[in-house]
Amino acid sequence: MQFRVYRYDPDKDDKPYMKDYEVELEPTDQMLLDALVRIKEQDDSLSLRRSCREGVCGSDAMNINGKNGLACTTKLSELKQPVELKPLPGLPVIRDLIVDMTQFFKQYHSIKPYLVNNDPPPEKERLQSPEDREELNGLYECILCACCSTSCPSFWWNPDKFVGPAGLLHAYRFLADTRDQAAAERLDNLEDPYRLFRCHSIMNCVDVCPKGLNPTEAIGKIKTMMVKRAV
Amino acid sequence: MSDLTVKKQRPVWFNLSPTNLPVPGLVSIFHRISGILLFAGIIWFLFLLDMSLTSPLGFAHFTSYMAHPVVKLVMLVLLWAFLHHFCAGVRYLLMDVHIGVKLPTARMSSFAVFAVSLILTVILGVRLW
Amino acid sequence: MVNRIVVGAHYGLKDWLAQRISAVVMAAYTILFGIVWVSGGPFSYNSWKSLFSQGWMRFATLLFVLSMLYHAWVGVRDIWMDYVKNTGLRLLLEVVTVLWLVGCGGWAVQVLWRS
Amino acid sequence: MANVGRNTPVRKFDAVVVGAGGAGLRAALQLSEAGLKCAVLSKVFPTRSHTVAAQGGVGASLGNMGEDNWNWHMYDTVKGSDWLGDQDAIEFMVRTAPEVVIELEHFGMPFDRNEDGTIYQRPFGGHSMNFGEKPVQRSCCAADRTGHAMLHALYQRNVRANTQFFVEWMALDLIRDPSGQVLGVTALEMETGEVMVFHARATLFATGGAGRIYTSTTNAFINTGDGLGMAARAGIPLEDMEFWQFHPTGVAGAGVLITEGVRGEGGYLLNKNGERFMERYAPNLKDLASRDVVSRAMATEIKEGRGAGKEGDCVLLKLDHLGAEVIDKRLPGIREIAKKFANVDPVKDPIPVVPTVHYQMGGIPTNYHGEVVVPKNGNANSVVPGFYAAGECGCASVHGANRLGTNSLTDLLVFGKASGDSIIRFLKENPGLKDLPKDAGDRSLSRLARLESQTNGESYAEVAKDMRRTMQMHCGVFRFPDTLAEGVKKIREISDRVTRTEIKDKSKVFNTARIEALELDNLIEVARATMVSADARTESRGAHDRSDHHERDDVNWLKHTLWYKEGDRLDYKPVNLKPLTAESIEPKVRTY
Repeated sequence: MQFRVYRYDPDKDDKPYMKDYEVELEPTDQMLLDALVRIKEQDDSLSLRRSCREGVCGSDAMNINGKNGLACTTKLSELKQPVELKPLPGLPVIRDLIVDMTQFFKQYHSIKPYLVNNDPPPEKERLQSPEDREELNGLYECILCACCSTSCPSFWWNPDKFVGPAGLLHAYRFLADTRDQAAAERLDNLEDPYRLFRCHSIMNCVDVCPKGLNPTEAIGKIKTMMVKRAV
Repeated sequence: MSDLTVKKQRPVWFNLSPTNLPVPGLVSIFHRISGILLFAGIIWFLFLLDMSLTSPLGFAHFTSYMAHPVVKLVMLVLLWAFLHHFCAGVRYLLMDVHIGVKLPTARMSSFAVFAVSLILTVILGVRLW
Repeated sequence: MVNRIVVGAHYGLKDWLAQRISAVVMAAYTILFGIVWVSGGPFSYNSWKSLFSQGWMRFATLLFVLSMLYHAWVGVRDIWMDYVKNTGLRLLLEVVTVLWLVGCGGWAVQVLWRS
Repeated sequence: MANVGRNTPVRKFDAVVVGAGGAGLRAALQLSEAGLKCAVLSKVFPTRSHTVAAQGGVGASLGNMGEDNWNWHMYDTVKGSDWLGDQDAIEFMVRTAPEVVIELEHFGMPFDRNEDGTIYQRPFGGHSMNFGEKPVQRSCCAADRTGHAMLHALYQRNVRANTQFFVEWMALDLIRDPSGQVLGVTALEMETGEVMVFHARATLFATGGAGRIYTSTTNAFINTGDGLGMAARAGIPLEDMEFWQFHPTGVAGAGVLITEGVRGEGGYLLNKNGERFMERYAPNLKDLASRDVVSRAMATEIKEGRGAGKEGDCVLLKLDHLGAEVIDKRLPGIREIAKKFANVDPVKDPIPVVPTVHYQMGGIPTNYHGEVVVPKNGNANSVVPGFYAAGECGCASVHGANRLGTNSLTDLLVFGKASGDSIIRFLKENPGLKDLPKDAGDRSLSRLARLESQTNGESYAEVAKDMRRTMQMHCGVFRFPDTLAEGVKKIREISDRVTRTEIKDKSKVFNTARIEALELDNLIEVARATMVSADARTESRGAHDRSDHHERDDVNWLKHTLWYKEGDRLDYKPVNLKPLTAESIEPKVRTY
């Protein structure tokens, strides 16, 4: 099977280039990550992040034939050859397929991604009805792989100011949690022309999310909460 | 520490090829392009409105001006821009009230935006010509 | 690097909402205009002129123009925000945009209310 | 590599935590909230740690679904461990479990709920009511993404507590002074290739397991036993390394985990004749018997020609009878995995599964405070000052010869927190920071220098492959005396080859070849410990099943193995059968 991979090692390369690989696959090699492991056996200088190989840790996000996705859950049989692999768009490349995710996590941290409840904790669990818990479905499953944010043009142009789909999905995860008491501050934190309102419902994020989540929908719900608060 | 050891500016690539853009993304970028065209067209529309409403003579000027093929072409482009912006806008308004935000519907509605705005452009364009 | 994100230019919602409301106004006007256009007789100076001399039409058109100006302002500003990274240049472009739109608005009023 | 020299930079901390999975994060939280200056090192961004892959739940006798109490949980855990677990640690764990689960809920963990708003609990393998009578609902879960939800909640709480993370730093070696006290670690910043000394008054290892010593494992690529390798190189023994849990339900071929929660929710296993074979092996708990029992039953079915699939090398996990609604609500991740990795939709078809290496019961020996203990001057459990271990890399030992499902998450919460508390105590009692020994960074620097200058060596990937193959062939579900003996020989040869591995890539920047070669140094210690310990233990207990000694032998083998790297030496220490307050649970025949 044929691959074209983005290569860049600041230690020796002036600028990035595409390198071709031809790999013999075993019948057990189902996913793109399996093929990348074989390429690495040929050429140990190819660098990429990977860990759980089952789509739950979010390490091996990359741009596959023009679309962001996880190498470990992308089936080889569904890929057009030569498979073109590039790092996630819009983030600075450290090396090969490894990008610097500082900006992405900075935005995630900026939404205060933790439950705030200042009541003294009860002896037992804080009660939550199954219906209220259901509100968190489609939100808490995010694996922070950055496929969404790095496919979002608004995030490309303002990564320092726009929170991006992943961060906003998490923001809504806490806004939607009946146990959280910081809704007002959370909305204040986003009431800004850049932080939330750079989202133009382009929906690239939804198109690429390997977990099938819908940041656009979550962002819409944040906007509705804001309108309800203001009007 | 890493800040000190980074000698070179790290490269960044942007996934700009329109062939990589999903249909909802295409609707969005055309929404922006059509918006820019309409913004530029505001002054021209005002000029036309002014001309057509000044006097019967101005109106005559206006009709002959409008008959010019180049003007017609510009008009056609702006007509498309308006219709696309209109249809896409309606789609966004619906999404703002949480209608059609799931991926399959969003894809379908994007196709619909392109189809409806182009069909309307053709129909109105034929009338205009 | 100091981890600092400056937030709180509290006009995001206002502009976003205004853009939606102005869009609805313009959409309504467009449909209204379409109906008038289709139901009206042949297109002539007199019919055209008399349409725009009616009070309600002037009022509706004025609303449309105002909506359009605000709508265009937010939309164009969004574009500057995305693509122009230099703050000084962005401010300049935003000022020019506002002045331009205000000028257009003035002209529109003049066109509509010229007897 | 220019930075390999004597002038390695040093940073000082109150405590350094190696690993940012569940145990590391829980401990770090304790330390940060106590206002200590604490560094957390992790090879990956914290939410990518392997805790994220835990599915079925965390065990705690909350009693939300009916009667339950810690005595029952304790009995199940001791019985599950095949009496190799230390009963003081087990009592401590099961009694603390409800408290740490409730805490986690307060941190924001999105547990599933019952109608009355309490945490939903599901049945799980080996967990029973009234001392083995019938299954109990004890596993607190968030759909089938409990580990993911837990890891994120813990990370988020650490963000709130301003914990200082060193992300994509790989710890290389433990620093001990001549008295044996631990004074931190050396570590490599992956992005730059720089080495730094983390000089600390207390060091906690929470580096997780080492399933990557096997070919077929549910474990992530990062599970390379780094803590165990570092400890072994520093002269610390590894305890009970012969006990490796084979999870009954790994997706055939891919090795990806299918939670026991599937069986907890009512799924069951079938052989090729469509027979629910677990009824024969465990008439009482059937498919919810403990994992070693189920895995052996599956391997027996396959061996005796009743395996399903084209090659007859798997069995089938049926759950379609649960209905799409239950599957989508309680097991959505499983449906996703089955579709992706097994190409079946479990709503319609059964999933082909095989027993797959999953969890290491052994590890760095600790007491129930998370303090690392080694035999010294006649005391089998003498504390190594300044050194702690928690989570899968530690061995308290609560899992003994076989871990119950859900007890791993309980383990990492309970002992993560306990070791954090122990560190806080230790730091209060021992204010000053002892000087670093002169040779603090030497071992790491020479390892790096060796890799840097190695020529005509073997590819690290080839050697690693041979190691995994050897472990898989010689130390599987069923173990045979001759293959074990041969395995010891082979693994020693491979161990030699590891000292001559070569990397082609010499770049400083994010050199993953170097990382993998360094990981292999750790893996091979774990592999050797496993093979040598397994070869020596001539009985069958829990996950360790020998063809020449089918029975458990409490007379000779009711004891923990301790393996020392130096000369592959083995030592043993007694199992603690005396709980803290409860009555001792005396060994008896184990049936489910």
